[in-house]
Amino acid sequence: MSSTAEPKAPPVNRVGLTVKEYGGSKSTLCVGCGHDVITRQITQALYEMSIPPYKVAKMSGIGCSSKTTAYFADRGHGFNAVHGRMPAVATGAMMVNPSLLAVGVSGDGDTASIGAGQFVHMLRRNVPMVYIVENNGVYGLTKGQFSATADAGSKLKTGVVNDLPAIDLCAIAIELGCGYVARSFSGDMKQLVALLKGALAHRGTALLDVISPCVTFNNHDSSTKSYKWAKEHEIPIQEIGFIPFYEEISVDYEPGTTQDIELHDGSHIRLRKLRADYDATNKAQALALCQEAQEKTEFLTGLLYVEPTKKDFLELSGLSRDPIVTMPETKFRPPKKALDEIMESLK
Amino acid sequence: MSSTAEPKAPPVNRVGLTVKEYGGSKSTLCVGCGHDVITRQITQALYEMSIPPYKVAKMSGIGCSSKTTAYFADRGHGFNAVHGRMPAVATGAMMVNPSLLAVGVSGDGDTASIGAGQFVHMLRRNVPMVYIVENNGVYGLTKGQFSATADAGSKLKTGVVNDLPAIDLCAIAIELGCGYVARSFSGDMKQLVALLKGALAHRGTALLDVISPCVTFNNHDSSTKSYKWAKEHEIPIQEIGFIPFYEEISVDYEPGTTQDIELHDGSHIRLRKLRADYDATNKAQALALCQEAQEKTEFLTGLLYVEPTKKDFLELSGLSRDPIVTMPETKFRPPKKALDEIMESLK
Amino acid sequence: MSTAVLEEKHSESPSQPPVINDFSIHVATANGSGSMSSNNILMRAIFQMGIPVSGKNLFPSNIQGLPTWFTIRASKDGFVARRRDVGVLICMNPETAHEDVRTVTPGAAVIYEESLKLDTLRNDVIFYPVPFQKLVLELVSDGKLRRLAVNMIYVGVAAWLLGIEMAEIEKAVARQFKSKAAAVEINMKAIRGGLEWAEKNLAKRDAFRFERMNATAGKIIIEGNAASAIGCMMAGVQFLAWYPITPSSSLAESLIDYAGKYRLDPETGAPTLSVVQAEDELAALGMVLGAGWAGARAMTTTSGPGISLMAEFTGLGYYAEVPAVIVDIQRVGPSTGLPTRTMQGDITSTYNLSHGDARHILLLPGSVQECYSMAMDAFDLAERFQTPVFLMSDLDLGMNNWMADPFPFSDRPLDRGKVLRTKEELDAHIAKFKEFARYRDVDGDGIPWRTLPGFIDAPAATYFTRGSGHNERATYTERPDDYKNNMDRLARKFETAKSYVPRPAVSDGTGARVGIIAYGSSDFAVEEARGLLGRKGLATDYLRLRALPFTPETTAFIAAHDRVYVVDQNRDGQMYDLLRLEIGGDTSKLRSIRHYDGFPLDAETVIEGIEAGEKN
Amino acid sequence: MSTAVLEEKHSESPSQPPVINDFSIHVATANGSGSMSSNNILMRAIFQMGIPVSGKNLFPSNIQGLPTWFTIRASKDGFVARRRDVGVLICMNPETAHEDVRTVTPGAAVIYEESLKLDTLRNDVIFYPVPFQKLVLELVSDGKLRRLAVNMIYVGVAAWLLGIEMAEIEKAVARQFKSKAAAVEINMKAIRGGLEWAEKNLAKRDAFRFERMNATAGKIIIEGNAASAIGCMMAGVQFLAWYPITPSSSLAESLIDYAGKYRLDPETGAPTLSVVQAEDELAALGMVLGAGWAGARAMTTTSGPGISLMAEFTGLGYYAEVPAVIVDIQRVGPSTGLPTRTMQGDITSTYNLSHGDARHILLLPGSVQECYSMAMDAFDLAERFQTPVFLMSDLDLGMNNWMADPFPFSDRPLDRGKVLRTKEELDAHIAKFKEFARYRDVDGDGIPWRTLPGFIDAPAATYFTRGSGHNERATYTERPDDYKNNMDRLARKFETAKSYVPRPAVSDGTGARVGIIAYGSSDFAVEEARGLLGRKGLATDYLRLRALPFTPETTAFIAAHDRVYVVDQNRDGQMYDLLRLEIGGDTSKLRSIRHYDGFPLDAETVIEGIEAGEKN
Ligand SMILES: Cc1ncc(C[n+]2csc(CCOP(=O)(O)OP(=O)(O)O)c2C)c(N)n1
Ligand SMILES: Cc1ncc(C[n+]2csc(CCOP(=O)(O)OP(=O)(O)O)c2C)c(N)n1
Ligand code: SF4
Ligand code: SF4
Ligand SMILES: [Mg+2]
Ligand SMILES: [Mg+2]
Repeated sequence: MSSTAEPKAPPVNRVGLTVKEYGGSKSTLCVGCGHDVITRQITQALYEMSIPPYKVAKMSGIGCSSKTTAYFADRGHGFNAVHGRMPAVATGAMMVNPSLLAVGVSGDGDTASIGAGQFVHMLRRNVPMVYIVENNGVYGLTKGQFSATADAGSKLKTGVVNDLPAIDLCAIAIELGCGYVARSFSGDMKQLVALLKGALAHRGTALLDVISPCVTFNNHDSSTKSYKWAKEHEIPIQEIGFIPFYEEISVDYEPGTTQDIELHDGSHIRLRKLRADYDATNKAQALALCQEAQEKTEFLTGLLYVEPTKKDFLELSGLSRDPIVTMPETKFRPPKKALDEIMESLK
Repeated sequence: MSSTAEPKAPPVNRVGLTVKEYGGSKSTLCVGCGHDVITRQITQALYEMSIPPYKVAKMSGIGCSSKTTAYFADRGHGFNAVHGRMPAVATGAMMVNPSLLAVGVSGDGDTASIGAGQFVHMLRRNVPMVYIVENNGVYGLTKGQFSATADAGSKLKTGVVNDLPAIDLCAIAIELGCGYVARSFSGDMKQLVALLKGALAHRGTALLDVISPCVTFNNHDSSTKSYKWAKEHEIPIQEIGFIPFYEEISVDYEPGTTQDIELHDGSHIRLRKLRADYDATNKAQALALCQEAQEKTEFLTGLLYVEPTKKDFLELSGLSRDPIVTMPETKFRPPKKALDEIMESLK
Repeated sequence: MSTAVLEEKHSESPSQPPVINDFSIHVATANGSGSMSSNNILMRAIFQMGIPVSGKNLFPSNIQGLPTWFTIRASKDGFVARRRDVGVLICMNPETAHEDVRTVTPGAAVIYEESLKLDTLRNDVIFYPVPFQKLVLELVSDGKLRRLAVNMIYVGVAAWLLGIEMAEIEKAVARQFKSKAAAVEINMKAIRGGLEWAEKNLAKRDAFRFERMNATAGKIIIEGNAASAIGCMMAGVQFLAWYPITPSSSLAESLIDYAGKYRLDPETGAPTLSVVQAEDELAALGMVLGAGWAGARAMTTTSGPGISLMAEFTGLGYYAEVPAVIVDIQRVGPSTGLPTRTMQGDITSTYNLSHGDARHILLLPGSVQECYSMAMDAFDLAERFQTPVFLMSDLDLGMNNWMADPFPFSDRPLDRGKVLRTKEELDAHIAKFKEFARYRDVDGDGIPWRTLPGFIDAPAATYFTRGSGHNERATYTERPDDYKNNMDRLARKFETAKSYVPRPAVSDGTGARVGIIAYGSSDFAVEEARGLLGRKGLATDYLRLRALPFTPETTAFIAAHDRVYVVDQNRDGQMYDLLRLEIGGDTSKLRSIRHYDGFPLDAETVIEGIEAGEKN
Repeated sequence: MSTAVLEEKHSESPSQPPVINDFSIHVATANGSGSMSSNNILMRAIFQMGIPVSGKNLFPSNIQGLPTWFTIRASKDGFVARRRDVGVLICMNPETAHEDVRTVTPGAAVIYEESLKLDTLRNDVIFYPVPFQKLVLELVSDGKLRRLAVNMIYVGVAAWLLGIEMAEIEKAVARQFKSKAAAVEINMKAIRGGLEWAEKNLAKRDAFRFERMNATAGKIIIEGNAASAIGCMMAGVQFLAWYPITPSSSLAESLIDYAGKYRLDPETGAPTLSVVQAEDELAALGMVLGAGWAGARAMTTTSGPGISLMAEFTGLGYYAEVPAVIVDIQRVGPSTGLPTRTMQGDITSTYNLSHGDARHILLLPGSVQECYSMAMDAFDLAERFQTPVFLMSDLDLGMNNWMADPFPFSDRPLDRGKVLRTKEELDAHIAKFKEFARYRDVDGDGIPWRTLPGFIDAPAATYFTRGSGHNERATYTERPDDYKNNMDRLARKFETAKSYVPRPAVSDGTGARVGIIAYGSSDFAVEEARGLLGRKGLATDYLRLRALPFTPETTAFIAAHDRVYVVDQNRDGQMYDLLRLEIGGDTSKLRSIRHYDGFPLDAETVIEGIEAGEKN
């Protein structure tokens, strides 16, 4: 389509929309906040994947990060839940209308602190949704206290030091069998947009733990969640390519150095290994990698683990993909005869 | 002492108490419930460790398992909290009185379902306590619904099948850096009592995930949490010996086949390996082991991971071991001078 | 034939006047001992003889070995409330035997295991020692089955003693064991054994017995939770999230059972009810709000502790205006309290659930019929008012056995509320009101219109749902006027609800000066109390509340009487307080009767309360 | 010398009567622009001139870039409530400039950035255009510092315009920047620059100015949260568990700061306050209960959403009887609501927090002094009554700047309640009462005795704490009488609390027929309203509630007046309702005044409410 567009007219995607039409309201975050960068990548990915915006269900909790669902795809509905409890709300919505595409945005406090319990159970259920953690190691909206992903020993501007170990959300997710686990950095836009596209094409929970510096409260030099630190320490484990289902895929790649993963919708993820013989489909390797990274405090980014064929919560629950909310009343309202039968049995 | 005791008199331990004096009120659980067996081992371990019972703080949530803290050591205080929230209560108690020895008993529903969030944060903080999960894969007290540790595919008597994967509490604990992680079976009393003693001597959170069959709701043949299944499938990875700090320890053991771990109080745990070159002090190996066991649905028991030198939450918080609750008022009530100083600064 | 035998024996019995079809049988056992089937068989058989019955199970909060009592009340006049006096006691639990005997009414019949030697305890009751253990050894060869079979023996003894027809017992047994031949046979053998032994060895000396009547034809026996489950299913519930808790689990579980049979897509065979066993109640309500927001009829069911955990999400549902049905099967609180005892203790906290200013619609079923019908009402109200609606049942209503007429089918169209489902509906709305503004009160009733995610492919259709400040267009705001306008509209919406909620059930116009106001499971005891008071010459009018907010009938009723007694099954007189706030002005004619010991309310308590009040 | 200059200029100013030391300055900026220091300096300087001031920060729920307003109210009579009319407006935020100008009172002085060209908007106010951007370029070389420095320029301009003494401004600057020479210098340079430019280029034409007086000598300026933090520290709090939430975080954070200095063990240097940043509020209260059970003075601090999450644990604390102090810095609810706006919206839900029958002690501080003193009371009450006690502050009180006398040191001995700490105490207790029974009311006041885990090495010392049914000996029970007795004792205990909680502050005996009842931060507006009403000839008596449960003074006060206006900062008239329930009988003399737009209450609202009421 885009080829046939007027020279002057802005390019449109396969559903005839411009990238602008995937935008949202104006951000009220601090200038330079990592979250705004991620918002742009989400917008871009939705556009490039030609997702009908009205099918997008934007889910979030409470926090600066959670606010960002208002800043993209305002042609889709959004639900800003209570703090730390977005997974439950998303689960309910997707179980009655799987035709929605749930894009969840949360923060490290919203997910790892108050939200740890729901996070664990969302992963265990493999609820179909993209779950993005905009991870800055602090509670931005409440003015910069440490969250549960702050690294041990890291220091606030106020001098307060965090003594507790960080929760590694990716490791937890892999352990709980999540089928798409990635770590990225808001500064690495190319990688991030590729990972987002893969996540949008994945069926089941796709977790993206994205380091997203808080410029106001946690971007100083003694911080391990600052732009500076992340830029200096990021080690991508792969170069990530995404080939949508509607595109030809070239078969010419060297199996040794490149891994090709087909997703349930026929899209492919191409991983050019930067780490010799790391197999992103091997759970044990993935766990070991996280473990190693924790010990060496390495900042490894990329698609840490992928298992595209896992059943999602709908399949596990034996539900059809035909949304319950759009069924005709006749299908969910039993006839008189059903009631009579029951009454008979109670006489 | 016990040697000097009258021939007829029952033996006493180093604090002059008989095992009876570590008992509690009569159990109201079902005849044959695994939990009652564990209660007996806890009683035995407390006795053999010569722990002054009045120093024992028995913590629990809600469930058949959580009731059992009333069935041992009634010379110690007990706190039966609300469902799934025992870790928080224990944390508060231990942070103000570390001279207590917290023995927590929970269930798989209490810990892995409603309690997942607090469980994660207790582990992250390394709260000094023994945390025992009496794991039967179901909610016993509410009549046998599946919990989050029920294995995928397991079936209730009613025919209901569990489609979701089980949460592996030990793997989560190891991932979160818990310093003492063991899995056992209420039917394996010798192993269990040894693991309990080690846990009582450990400083920091000691997790014991003990398979404890629910004879009323989950002990049938299609259950993977039944006595039969556990007996048939248990594979101990070590033979476990415990040498209390006050006993001579023999140095004659072959390093290759046996691992000796010294705990902070000077006690030792002797692990005679039944699995060649498994190093229980190696986190990566421990994680890999859990992973392997999950894949093969093997029931591996023993001390999966131990790291006796980890700082507990008190040290991490910079608190002294001198209990805040027993300090004289003069130490926690500031003098007039302090207030005046503050008032000056506000003028 | 046993009844024949009975006749003669009775002729021998002493002079005390016979008590026919109007007494309670109290069976004391230990839980997990399998006595439940025996008790059901007894109750069923009496019911099949055409005699009105109700069955109450008083069970402990554990699974096996602790004392349990099952009370079967037969009442020719159809009274079903708990009754303090016990006519027939069946003593199977050594642990409680002595206290059980002490508490029965003089003249009661006491059937007990011989070896317990209870007959020395009192001389004003009639003892029937039975060698249950010996008998079961003779009657049942298979040792494993004896623990259960022993309970069948007392069925036989009771049948003989009270004149329960064996034919009906056989029917009941067949029904109980779904006519599994083997089970039926061995149990019938035990029952017959008991009966025959009693015929040979006992002489009827008490006054209690049953005689066939015709008051139960066509009726059903059901627990309130099952009734609510049926109501939810018939209402077309599409999503259930729940977390197990006594006494509400059985509601979720029977809904799941029924749905497994009656809620499968005729074409695909796929379930049309989506069920999630949540990790806790907090998550359960979160899921329900997600499903309700997405357009489903969504519900959860819980009890007090769950209600407490739902406080924050309930506030979100109220303020963001998302439909949800929450069933509270009330038990004794606060905290864990007594999980297996009944109470109406959550009224105040639920009515105001959430921090900040919030008010919720509460439905107050007073019978199993209403557990069924109000479950349906709840979904209509939740969708109509786009807010959480609470169905306030309790353990007595929910878990005990009640007789009722078969539930009527409702072909009333579902009220799905103000939803714009299609582009056409949206365009029409915009044509009429210029734009779609999620929180604008275009109709003047405080209820705005809503759209559903993923339904309409049009920019104008979407809005952003949030628990923080929002204006009519659902955009973020901190403006004082926006906030106030929105809160005032919510108050207006609550006003509108008054003309939609179930009206109270009023029986007045008798010219009585004394009124009674009660709700929920108190109805049975209150009706019985009114009857007895009437006979004592104290006429009373009665208003049974069926919902909050209150409706004008209630204020009118209070105005029309000199003294109005408000019956609460809680310590703090929770409904009494809400009523005082409702009528305002002079509240002194309202008086509070409170029952809160965990047992179901009985008529005596109501009578004592009113008589005490009428004295002063 | 600048003031001299001022004098002449003033002589030129038009005839309107001068307004001295009695007007509000309204500074409109964007948050995160660093205007806070400038506003503090202004407020401090005026304060140091001996003029009573208060400062209110109206900020958005984000971190940077959205509109913020800071209001400094100077009042020679010491009134500190919010005031609707604005005397001086400093317009630094283009986004809101137009609306800001529109809302000021006629005759107001408006300082604004020249380029905004606001002077065309109105002709009934006096405009002072200032080229802030130009000036800052000249005055500050370092570009990075300009964003902040520009705010200092308006300090200088205001100083000239209103006659704020430079000497005091210098003091305030030194204080603000903890005399960091560099910072002090560059900021003073900007201020002087502003002042000098104004002297040269502006002519004073408005009526507002400051003149030194002597009403603030020895006084402090403090936020309520800091005051409560000091109170908690002085009360010897030993355990704090908290989860960050606006507007309560600053209480925890300043407590942590102060404790870091004043709560270290003199010998070991170890902290004597143990602090845990919990994973959420549910866990926070759980930890507090654990610590309270272990014998510590334990607290948490939160706001509405946290209160909702604490419902279940609060019920446990009430029923298992564990001391806990819970501070609720109320914000606008329900749900997330308006996190940075003020309200008294949690009264009903907190008073009844938890399912089942529960009632809690609420303390209602009405000033920063009481934020301090009641924090101390809270711990005494919590330990005396072995129950959760709530300190109900709000955002206005907690986060705004208030003038006060220095807080008095309290050498009142701590009330640690009925605790048996030693073997000796236990033996004495047993000698006196035969045994130690945890939940027995041996003293008749409903308050039982308790022991602490690990304190006494004696079997008789221990008991089992549980939220399920327990008898006097703390053993599990499901007996109706045990449950009822225990609940009745808890009610008795709550009765006893009435003679321990802070009494209301009453000013009456004037013979006025009209009474006012208010609580918390409403006090400032009510006192001002009474003054104004008085001048209009309407005399009022006033009772300020300081705690729940109510005490006899309150009923007496209501009885003594014809009409009593109850002021609530919430929609539902929450305290009005509790009062109606308290007095019972005829409640018609109580009338409700409700303010709930998120702004602090102002005197006009109270006056309008009363005048409206008095008309009918
Ligand atoms: C129940 C509850 N507790 C506390 C808060 C206050 N609060 C709002 S956002 C937030 C933390 C946000 O941190 P994070 O999720 O990391 O988001 P960020 O602002 O860092 O992007 C907290 C504690 C709340 N809104 N609700
Ligand atoms: C908030 C709350 N929700 C639900 C319950 C009901 N409940 C009591 S115990 C229990 C589960 C117990 O399961 P588990 O922890 O595995 O213990 P078990 O009985 O199997 O030993 C539940 C759901 C409760 N007491 N509180
Ligand atoms: S405070 Fe931090 S996280 Fe929040 S918007 Fe600002 S930079 Fe982003
Ligand atoms: S129900 Fe199961 S878990 Fe509970 S006591 Fe009985 S056997 Fe044990
Ligand atoms: Mg964050
Ligand atoms: Mg269990």
